[in-house]
Amino acid sequence: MSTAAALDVRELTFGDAIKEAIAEEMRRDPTVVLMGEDVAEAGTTFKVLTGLVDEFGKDRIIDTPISEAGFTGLGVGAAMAGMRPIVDIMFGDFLMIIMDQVANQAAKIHYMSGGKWKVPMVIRATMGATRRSAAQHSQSLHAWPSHIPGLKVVVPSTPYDAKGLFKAAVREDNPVVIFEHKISYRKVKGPVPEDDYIIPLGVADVKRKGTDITIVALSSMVQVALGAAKMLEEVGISVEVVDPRTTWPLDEKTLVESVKKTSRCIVMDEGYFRYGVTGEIASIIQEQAFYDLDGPVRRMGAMHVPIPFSPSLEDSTVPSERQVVDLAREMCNK
Amino acid sequence: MSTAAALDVRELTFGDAIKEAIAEEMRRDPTVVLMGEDVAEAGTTFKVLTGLVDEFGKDRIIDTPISEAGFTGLGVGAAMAGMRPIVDIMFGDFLMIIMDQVANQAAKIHYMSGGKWKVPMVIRATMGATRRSAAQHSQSLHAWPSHIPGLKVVVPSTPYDAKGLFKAAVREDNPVVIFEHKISYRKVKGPVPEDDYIIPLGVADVKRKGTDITIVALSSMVQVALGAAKMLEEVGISVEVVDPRTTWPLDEKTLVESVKKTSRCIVMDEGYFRYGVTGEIASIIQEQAFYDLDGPVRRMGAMHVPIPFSPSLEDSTVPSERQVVDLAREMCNK
Amino acid sequence: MTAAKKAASDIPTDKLIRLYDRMVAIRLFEERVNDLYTRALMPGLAHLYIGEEAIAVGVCEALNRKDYITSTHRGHGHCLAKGATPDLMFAELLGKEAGYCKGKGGSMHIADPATGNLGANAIVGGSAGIATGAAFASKYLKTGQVAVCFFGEGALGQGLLYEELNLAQLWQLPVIFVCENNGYNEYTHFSESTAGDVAKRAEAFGMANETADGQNVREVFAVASKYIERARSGGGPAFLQFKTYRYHGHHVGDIARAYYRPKAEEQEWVTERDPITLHGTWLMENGVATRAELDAIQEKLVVEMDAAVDFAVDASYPDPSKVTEDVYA
Amino acid sequence: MTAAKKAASDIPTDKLIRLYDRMVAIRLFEERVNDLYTRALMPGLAHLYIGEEAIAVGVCEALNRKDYITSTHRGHGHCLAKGATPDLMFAELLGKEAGYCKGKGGSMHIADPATGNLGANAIVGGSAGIATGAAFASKYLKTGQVAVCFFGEGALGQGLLYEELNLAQLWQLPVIFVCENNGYNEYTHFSESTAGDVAKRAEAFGMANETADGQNVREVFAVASKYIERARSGGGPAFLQFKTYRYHGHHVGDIARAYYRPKAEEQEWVTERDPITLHGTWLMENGVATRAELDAIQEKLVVEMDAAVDFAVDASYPDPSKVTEDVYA
Ligand SMILES: Cc1ncc(C[n+]2csc(CCOP(=O)(O)OP(=O)(O)O)c2C)c(N)n1
Ligand SMILES: Cc1ncc(C[n+]2csc(CCOP(=O)(O)OP(=O)(O)O)c2C)c(N)n1
Ligand SMILES: [Mg+2]
Ligand SMILES: [Mg+2]
Repeated sequence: MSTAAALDVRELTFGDAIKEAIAEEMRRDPTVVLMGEDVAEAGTTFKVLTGLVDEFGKDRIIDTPISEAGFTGLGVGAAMAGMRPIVDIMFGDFLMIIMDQVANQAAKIHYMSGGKWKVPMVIRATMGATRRSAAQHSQSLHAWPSHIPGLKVVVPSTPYDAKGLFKAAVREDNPVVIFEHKISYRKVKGPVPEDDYIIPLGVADVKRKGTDITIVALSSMVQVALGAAKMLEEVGISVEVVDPRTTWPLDEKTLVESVKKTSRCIVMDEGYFRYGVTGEIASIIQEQAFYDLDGPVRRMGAMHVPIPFSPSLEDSTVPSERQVVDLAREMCNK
Repeated sequence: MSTAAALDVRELTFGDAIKEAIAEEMRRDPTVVLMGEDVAEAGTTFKVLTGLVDEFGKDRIIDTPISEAGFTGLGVGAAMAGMRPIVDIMFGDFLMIIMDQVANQAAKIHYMSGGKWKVPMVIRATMGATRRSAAQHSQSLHAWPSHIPGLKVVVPSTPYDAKGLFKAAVREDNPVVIFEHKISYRKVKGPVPEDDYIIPLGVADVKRKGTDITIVALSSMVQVALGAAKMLEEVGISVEVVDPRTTWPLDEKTLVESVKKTSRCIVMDEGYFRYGVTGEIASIIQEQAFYDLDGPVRRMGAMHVPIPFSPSLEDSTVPSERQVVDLAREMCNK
Repeated sequence: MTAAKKAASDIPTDKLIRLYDRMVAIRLFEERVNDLYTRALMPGLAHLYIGEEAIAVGVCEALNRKDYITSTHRGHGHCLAKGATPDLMFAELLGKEAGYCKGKGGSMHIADPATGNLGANAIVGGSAGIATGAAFASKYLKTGQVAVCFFGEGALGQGLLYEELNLAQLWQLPVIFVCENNGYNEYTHFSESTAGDVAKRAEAFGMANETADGQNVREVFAVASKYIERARSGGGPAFLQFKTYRYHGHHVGDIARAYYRPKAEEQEWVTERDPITLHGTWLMENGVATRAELDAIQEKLVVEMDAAVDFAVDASYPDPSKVTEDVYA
Repeated sequence: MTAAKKAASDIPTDKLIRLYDRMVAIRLFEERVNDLYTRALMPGLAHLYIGEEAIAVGVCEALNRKDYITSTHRGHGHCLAKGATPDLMFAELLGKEAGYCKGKGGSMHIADPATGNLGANAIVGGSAGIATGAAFASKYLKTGQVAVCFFGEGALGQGLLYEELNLAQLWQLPVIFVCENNGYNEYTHFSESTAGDVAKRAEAFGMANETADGQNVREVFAVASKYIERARSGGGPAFLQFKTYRYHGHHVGDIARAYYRPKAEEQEWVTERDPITLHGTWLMENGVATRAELDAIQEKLVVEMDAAVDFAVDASYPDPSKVTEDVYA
């Protein structure tokens, strides 16, 4: 089980854990500011940051015009000039508007300048479907920044991880894109220590120990994998759930060791299935654990369609516990 | 060998094959226009379209302001309203500026409208490094659009394929992103029939038959693979080179059958190595040919760094024939 | 302004009545959306157009059926004003197979080729290029169609809009940019997000522009007619700003609004500036219609809207197998 | 204008000489770039600043060393004017380890924290946000630094610029947007890409702006000084347009230019409007310097530039193993 569950501490929602991480880092470092649309009095559209403006004021929790590229680019310059800005991209779908500033500018400046300039900034974006928000407000686009050298990409799945990883991201001297799963904001609760802890980027976490099959799951899929693991236990299949927590840097070693032990692997993610993160992770595992594999590494991702509005259509686009159970049983012939 | 080499026809450069495809489609269909920066009298920065404006005039070969997002969005609307625009994105790196119009708009409009609106447009972009153009003018970003449902993505490697695939793209009722390898424009020559032929999107081509190992190579990497294949022949390794030609739709069947036959596979591409197209293709192959594989599917891609300017650094970022030879020999123990 | 007032006084009677009829239709439609949403029958988000009806109606009544529009997240009014039927609209809002987009688009993506509706858009400012491109096609194909791009003042924050203003003016395209300035970008007053004077955003590109009262449907119609005909006859694009107000929250769930706008402000617009009340009163004062006639319009529409709601509620959801259809043409 | 002329006449002698010195330095540097490139010693592309020297020099001489600039693909002049040394510049252009960016950036990406150079940028308009952000940090951290964003008029086509103009004006940031209008976007005259009057692009956001002669270094210096001090003292941002001309091709390879601009036009600018000749003549006519003194400056710089070229040519390329360094801090 996750490092946190061990400790016995108060429970926070995923959203409150992120708010606490931001508040702690802003208290610690006066150069940290957060900017985005309706982040101040409104506390973001998701009400995740409610109250922060009261403590830090409008000079540090900054409402912006609807100019995602504009304030992201501004964040890059501010980061180069001595600050640690956090830019808030309400819906991850809007990353498409800011990719030049993120991937052509922020990601490359340190390298292009021969290591002279640094861009210590955090781009926080959301991900996740099933909110009936349709094709332009439901995507999980973490595969894109994961493809770009110079960026680090965080996909937390639990409140404990969210706080520790977010704090690490703020202290990073590199641009970090963090994807927050919208539905987890309120739905996922978990133990979160009140003290100041950091989870280094690039360290996977075994969310559940098991012996028969490894499920590598990211972000929202960790909960699905854990749910499926319970059901599979009843049919005698022991599942190990491994959460990379960051797609880059990627903790290949932990993933590969788990698979070498269980000999079976499913990689699951909520991003579009094709040319997404499961392809990279599954390839790495078969490259490094091929001779220990009992069969091919299998993958599950969002159905390769634009995300539909109608409830009768949308739910089927995201991998379900049922589907995981069926696939795992097939792979274990049980 | 490729379908074309069989025929005995005049040779064209990769660039001229594309120009011919565009000219033929513009003659055939008056609703086809091409717009971009310096495409008219200048014939593009790469001088690939020289002369087209003389035949079609400035109303159909249209110089635009430096507004990639602006004229791409305009292209989407024009496509919906009865035209077949081709938008020209000088350097593929600039795709980062237009992704919202390509991936949130063009890609989703048909689906979001329940199939009522169509977006028949072509986005032509370039790719490829080793031109000493540094980090913002050398990228190969085809992995991004390949991840987005609703788009088709073309990565031609020969003049013959370029003409046939481009013509097919113009006739498509869906948005198609075609990546043209800059260095191939002049460097790669090959037979191109003068007649009006189409290569359907989604059909791979076996560029070279072989029995010991399959190299799945895209775009610029096809030439590298073929070069390596010659060298490997000398050490008694028979290489089959398979070119998917389009990343989406993807001709899984041809790829998998080749690997089932040879039992070994390398997937190579000029895009960034991590979370790129090789991950998806390698995963598919190990999923479908696992029990025929002699060892893990191996991959080669651009080094995972921003592309450096200095010649002494840049060349090493792209896979070379030498590296392919070494890897293939290791895999075949020869 | 006076020119517009003058033109407004020349509007024929049947059109004056129709302007009223269409505004009431939108109002009744949106009231039912609010009801369906609060009864948890409507999934997703609902951004109501109540209070802004005069803009969609005044502009779309100046367009032909074949002319194009692009709409926004707050798009129900635009779609209805351009000719969409309430039953298929409600069906789409509820995610039903019978809806305009087979349930795949929902509230923020209503699209309908039959009425020239290129689609509502959930990306703020995201349709500026689409509208400009439709105008480009109209000019290239010589079809005489005009395209209208509706957007809220929040879209002034999106760089794409300026690229399109430049292209439209440079190439003299028949596109009208209609800025619906309701004073707020979600929960932020537009003065906190917008530097300078909005009209100057158009002058930056030498584009014809006019600012008018978005609560006066006759003025909107007169101003829109003037620039639409100008565009149709090759006079080039225009930028129109209409001052307006949304009575409800940014979306239905936005109830406690006091922290970003005063209740008194809301009250004033609702009581003093309501476009339907204002136009109704004008119709009666000018002897164009009697209270009874206006009530009759309302009753007719209530029946139509209730029937449309019933149709949508009874309609069936798309079969899950439909999820993979329509990805590619 | 007259205000600027007046201010220009108050420039102290040593500054007047320095303006000349810096322009000649850039001219000599670029002539050597042209030579290195045509001798195939320089990889990639070379966009020469020759003809536009007065802008970089006039503006940067009005800045402090700690002030920030962002530059463009045509950036050698900006970098030198802000204080970069020619030897490390040439070394970078040739892809040598000793270069400003260890050979990783090249001609289009010279950056140097020591002189406040946030970096040249190969994305047209791509640095508008970076400059605005540096100004944001300066205001937030109360460091008193001003940021200058250099860009060609082609960047007026990029939407990002307008988002930054709005943010800069809205938040009153100490950033100066310097539009170098040399009349061409690559091979297209800017009138074919730009609707309306450039100065109005700034007025759209209520931003202070001025248009001046980019070939008169004293005027550039005077205008720049005025708005830089204004920004430094909390007066907010400004947009300055300087009319200028590039003598050579868009890049060194662009030889046959007749199809996009007349030879006579080039000739006129070179002979009638050369910023170095004009300022040199003025210095002599006003008794500030003699021909001999100006020649001495030239000779001193020739020696410095030739030594810098030798340094760069002799410098070694980075070891291939360095390719994986500096990806992450
Ligand atoms: C690019 C983008 N950024 C942010 C959002 C989230 N969002 C939806 S509506 C809205 C406010 C829009 O304000 P305005 O344009 O004035 O339209 P109004 O809601 O007032 O009608 C925002 C920020 C979005 N949909 N797209
Ligand atoms: C976003 C983007 N689009 C296109 C290009 C290719 N390009 C490089 S320079 C240039 C022309 C720029 O013109 P201008 O801004 O006036 O600068 P000038 O070259 O005249 O100094 C273009 C189109 C680019 N680098 N970036
Ligand atoms: Mg608004
Ligand atoms: Mg220029």
